[in-house]
Amino acid sequence: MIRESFAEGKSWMHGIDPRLLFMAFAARLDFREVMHRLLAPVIFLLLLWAVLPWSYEGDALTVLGPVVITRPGVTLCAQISLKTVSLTVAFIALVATMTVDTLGHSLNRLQLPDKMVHMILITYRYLFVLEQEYQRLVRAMKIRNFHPKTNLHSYRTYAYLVGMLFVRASERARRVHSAMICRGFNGRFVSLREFPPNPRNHVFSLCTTLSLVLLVTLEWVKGANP
Amino acid sequence: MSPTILNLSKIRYGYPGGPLVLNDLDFNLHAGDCIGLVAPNGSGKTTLFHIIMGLLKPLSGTVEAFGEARKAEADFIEVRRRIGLLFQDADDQLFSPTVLEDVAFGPLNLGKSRDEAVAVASKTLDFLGLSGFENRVTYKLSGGEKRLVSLATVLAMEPEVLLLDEPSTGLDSSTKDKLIDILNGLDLSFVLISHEFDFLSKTARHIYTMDGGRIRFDEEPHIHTHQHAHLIGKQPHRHV
Amino acid sequence: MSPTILNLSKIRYGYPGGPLVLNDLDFNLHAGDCIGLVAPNGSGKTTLFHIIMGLLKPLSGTVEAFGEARKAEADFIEVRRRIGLLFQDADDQLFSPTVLEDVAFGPLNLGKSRDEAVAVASKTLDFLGLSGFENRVTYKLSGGEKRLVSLATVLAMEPEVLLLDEPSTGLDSSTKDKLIDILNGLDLSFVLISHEFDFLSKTARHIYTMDGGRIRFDEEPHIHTHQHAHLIGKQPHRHV
Amino acid sequence: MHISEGVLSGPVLVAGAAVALAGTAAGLRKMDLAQVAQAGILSAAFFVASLIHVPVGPSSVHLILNGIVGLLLGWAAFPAILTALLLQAMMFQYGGITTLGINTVIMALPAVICYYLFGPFTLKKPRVAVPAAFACGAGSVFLGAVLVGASLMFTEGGFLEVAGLVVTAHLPVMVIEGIMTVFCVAFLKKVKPEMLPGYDNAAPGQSIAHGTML
Ligand SMILES: Nc1ncnc2c1ncn2[C@@H]1O[C@H](COP(=O)(O)OP(=O)(O)OP(=O)(O)O)[C@@H](O)[C@H]1O
Ligand SMILES: Nc1ncnc2c1ncn2[C@@H]1O[C@H](COP(=O)(O)OP(=O)(O)OP(=O)(O)O)[C@@H](O)[C@H]1O
Ligand SMILES: [Mg+2]
Ligand SMILES: [Mg+2]
Repeated sequence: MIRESFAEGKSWMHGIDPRLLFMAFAARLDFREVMHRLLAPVIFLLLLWAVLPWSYEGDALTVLGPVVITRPGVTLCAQISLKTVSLTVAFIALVATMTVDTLGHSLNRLQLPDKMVHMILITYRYLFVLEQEYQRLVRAMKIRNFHPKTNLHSYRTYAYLVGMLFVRASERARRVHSAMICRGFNGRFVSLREFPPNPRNHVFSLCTTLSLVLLVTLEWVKGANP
Repeated sequence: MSPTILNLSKIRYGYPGGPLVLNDLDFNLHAGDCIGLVAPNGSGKTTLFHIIMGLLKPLSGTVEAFGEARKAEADFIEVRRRIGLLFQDADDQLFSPTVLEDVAFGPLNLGKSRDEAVAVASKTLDFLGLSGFENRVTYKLSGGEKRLVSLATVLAMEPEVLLLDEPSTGLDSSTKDKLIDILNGLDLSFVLISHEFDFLSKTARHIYTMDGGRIRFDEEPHIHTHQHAHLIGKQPHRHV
Repeated sequence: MSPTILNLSKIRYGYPGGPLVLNDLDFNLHAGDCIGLVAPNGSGKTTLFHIIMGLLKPLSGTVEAFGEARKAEADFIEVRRRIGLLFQDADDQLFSPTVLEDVAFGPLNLGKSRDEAVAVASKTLDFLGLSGFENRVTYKLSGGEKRLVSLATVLAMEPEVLLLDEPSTGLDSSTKDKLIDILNGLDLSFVLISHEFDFLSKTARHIYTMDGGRIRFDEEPHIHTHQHAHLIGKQPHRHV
Repeated sequence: MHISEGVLSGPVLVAGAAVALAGTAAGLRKMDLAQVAQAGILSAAFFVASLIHVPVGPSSVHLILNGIVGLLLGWAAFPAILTALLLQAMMFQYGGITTLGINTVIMALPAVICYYLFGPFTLKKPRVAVPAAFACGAGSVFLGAVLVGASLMFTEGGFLEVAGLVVTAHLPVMVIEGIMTVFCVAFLKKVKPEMLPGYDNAAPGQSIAHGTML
C-alpha cells in the first residue's frame, strides 16, 4: 500500500506554509519510520564503503591481509555518509511533511508552468487508483495460482501485467481528460486554496535563506581547497 | 412542442481500427424530456454521449445543440456548460484531491470567484445530502458516495440537461432509491442509460433502445403491469 | 448433512487505518449450497470473499476449508485451486492479451502442459458458448463478454466451489439470462453476491445478508409473489 | 538506478538539474492538454510498475521500465519521470531533492534516446520488432548505468571502480528489462498498438467485424 505516513502528522511544522523548507527534528517524525526510509541511501553507502576504502589512492590507514585501506578513502566515505544522512533526514523533515497536493498548489504559486503542476496533481491523484488496479491484477494472478519464479512464463506474466497497467492508464487518461474539459477546464489552473498569512512563515523563510547561503558557501569553500 | 435541445442526424462513428459503432444515427431531445436508454453492452450508448459532448468527433453527420450546429472544439464549450455528463466510472470524474475542490472545479472554470464557487459547491452538496463531505478525500469514498459526489460535480455547473451513464450500477437499493428521489426532484431534461428496468421505470418517461448503431423508439410509451414470483427469505427487501 | 466446505469463525478484519469491516463473523458453506448474499455497499461482502481466498489475512479468527485450518500463504494454494473467485470488476480478472492465453493461464500454473492447458481452455470456452473467441483481445471485449470470459478463466481451473462477486452488474438482460442458465447448469456449490433480487431469486436457494460485520440468515427461505407497475414502451423487455 | 543525496558534487548536481530542466521544458512544450493527462497518468503507472519485484534466482530486482516509458511518451518522458521521481522522493524518500535533476536525467535521457533509436521498429514484423524491443529495454538500462557511472566519475576521479561496479551490477537487470520490454511491446501491439510510436490510425470500419455475439 502506498502511504504518506509523514504527511499525515500533526506537529506544528505541518501547520506552516509549505512553500518554505525547514529543519529537521521539529517535525516530530516517527524515528522507526525515518530509519526505514533511510534504508535505500544506506545501501548505496554500504556499496561505497565496500569499494572506496581500498580502491582510493593515498596513504595507508591499515592493512587487512592483501588489502590496503587508505586514509583519504575512509575520509571520503565518512564525509559522504554524513552528508547523505543529514541531507536525507533534513529532506524528510522538510518536504515530506506536506502532502503532494499542497506541494502542487504551492508550486503553482511559485510560477511553475501550469502544465507541470497539472501533471503532478494528476499523477498524484491517479497513483492510488492505479495502485489499487495493480493490487487487483496481482490478486487475479494469485487466485489462479501464479507463483513467480525465474522463468519466461513468470516474466511474460509480469510484462502482461505492466502492459495492462499502461493500457488502462492510457484509457483512463482519455476519460479523465474528457471529464475535465466537460467541466470547462482549459489548462488554466484555478485553485481553491489560499495559504493564510502566518508570522512564522517570515521567520522560517529567513532561517531557510540563511541555511541555504551557508550550504552554498560550504560547497564553494570545499571546492576551492580540495 | 417544446424547444429542441439536441438534434443529431446521420451520425457515424467507429473507433480507430474498429467497425462502425454508430451508423446513421438520428436522435432528438426536447426540453422536458426524460429519456431512458437501454441497450446491450457494447451497442454504443457511451459513445453516443461522448459524441454529444464533443469528446469524440463523428466521422460524418451533424450535431445540433441549442439551435446551433456544433462542429469545432470551440462550439462545444457552450454545450459542455449547458449539458452535464455523468460518467460511467465515477473515478474518472473525481480528479481533485478533496470533495469540495472537485465540486468547485467546474464553477471556478466557468469564471466564478473562489467564494461563489465554494458557495455553489456547498449548496449542491447540501442538496444531495452530502454536507459534511467537503474535506473527504475523493479516492477514499465508497462506491455509492463516489457516484453521488460525481453527480454533485455535474449539478454544481447548473446544467439544463443531464446525460447519465449507468448511474445505478453497483449501488445498493437504499442509495438507488435516494438517486431516484434526487432525479425526480430535479427539474431538468435528461437521458439516462441503465440496464435496470425497475430503475428506469421510476425515473424515465420514455424508453429508447439502440440496435445496429441506431436509436429505436416508441412514439407513445404506455403503462403496463405484470407479476412475477421469486424466492426470498424473511429479510425485508425491495425491488431494485 | 453434506460435508462442510468452508467454516469461518470469529473472523475480524479492518483495512489499515479503517474501522472493522468484519466483526466476529461466522460462516459455513456445505457441499451443494447455493447461497445468495445481498447487503448494502461497503458492508464487507467483497472483503469476506478475499478472506476466504487468503488474499487478505484476518486480524483474528479462523478459516477452515475442506476440513483443514488455513493460515499461511502455502495453505491457500489448495484453496485457490478448489475454489474459484469471480471478481466484482471483470476488468481486474483479465490481464493477458488474448482470451485463450488468459483462460489457459490458470491450468498452466497448476502444472499442466501447454497442450493440456489449451485443451482445457478451449473446452471451457465451448461450454460457455464462447468458441471463436480464442484470439479476441480481452481488453476490447464488451462488458458482457468480459464477464463470461472471466467466468471461463475461473471454470478452467475446475473448481468445486464458486464465489461470484456481483456477476450481474452492468450486464444487459440477455447476457444476464445466459449467466443464469450457465449457473443453473453447473453442478457446483456457490456463493453469489448481488444487489438484484430478481437475479438472486433465479439462481440462489438461500439468501443471506450482512449487517454490522456479520452474516445474518434465514434457515427457511420461502417463496412469495408480488406485483408492480411501470412505464415501458412497446419494446420487448424483461425484468432484470 | 538512482543516486542518493550527498554523494555527488555541486557542479554535477547543477549540470544534472540543467539538463533535466531543458528536457522537461522540451517535453512540456511538445504536449497539448490531452497529452498532459496522458503523461501524468502514465507517470503514475510508471511509478506503480516500478514497485514490482521480479524474481531472479534466489533474489529479486525491481523493474525500471524507462525503455517502455520512452517508447510510450517520447520527450514527455522527461516531465513524466521527473514527476514520478518527485513523488517517490516525497512519499518514500527514494532519491531526494538535490539529486532530483540528475536522477531524472539518468532515467529519462536513455528513454528518449531509445525512443529515437528503436521506436520506429516496434511495430514491424517480429523478426525486427523483437530485437528492437530487447535492445530498447536493455539499452535504456545500460545507458542509465553509464550515466550513473559518469556522474560519479565527474564528482571524483577515484570513483572509477564504483562506476564500473554500478554498470556490472546492472547486467542482469539489463537482460530482464530487455525480456520484459519484448513481451510488453508484444502485448501493446496486440491490445493497443496506437500507443506505440509510428502507428497511423487505420480508417474505422475496415478491420474484421467486431462480433457482437452476446
Ligand atoms: N476507446 C475505445 N477504443 C476502441 N474501441 C472502443 C473504445 N471504447 C469503446 N469501444 C468499442 O465500441 C463499442 C461501443 O462501446 P460503448 O462503450 O459505447 O458501449 P456501451 O453501449 O456504452 O456498452 P456498456 O453497456 O458495456 O457500457 C464496443 O464494441 C467497444 O468495444
Ligand atoms: N483497499 C481498501 N482499503 C481501504 N478500505 C477499503 C478497501 N477496500 C474496501 N475498503 C472499505 O471496506 C469496507 C467494505 O468494503 P467491501 O468492498 O468489502 O464492501 P462490499 O460489501 O463489497 O461493497 P460493494 O457492494 O460496494 O461492492 C468499505 O467501507 C470500503 O470503503
Ligand atoms: Mg457504456
Ligand atoms: Mg464488493
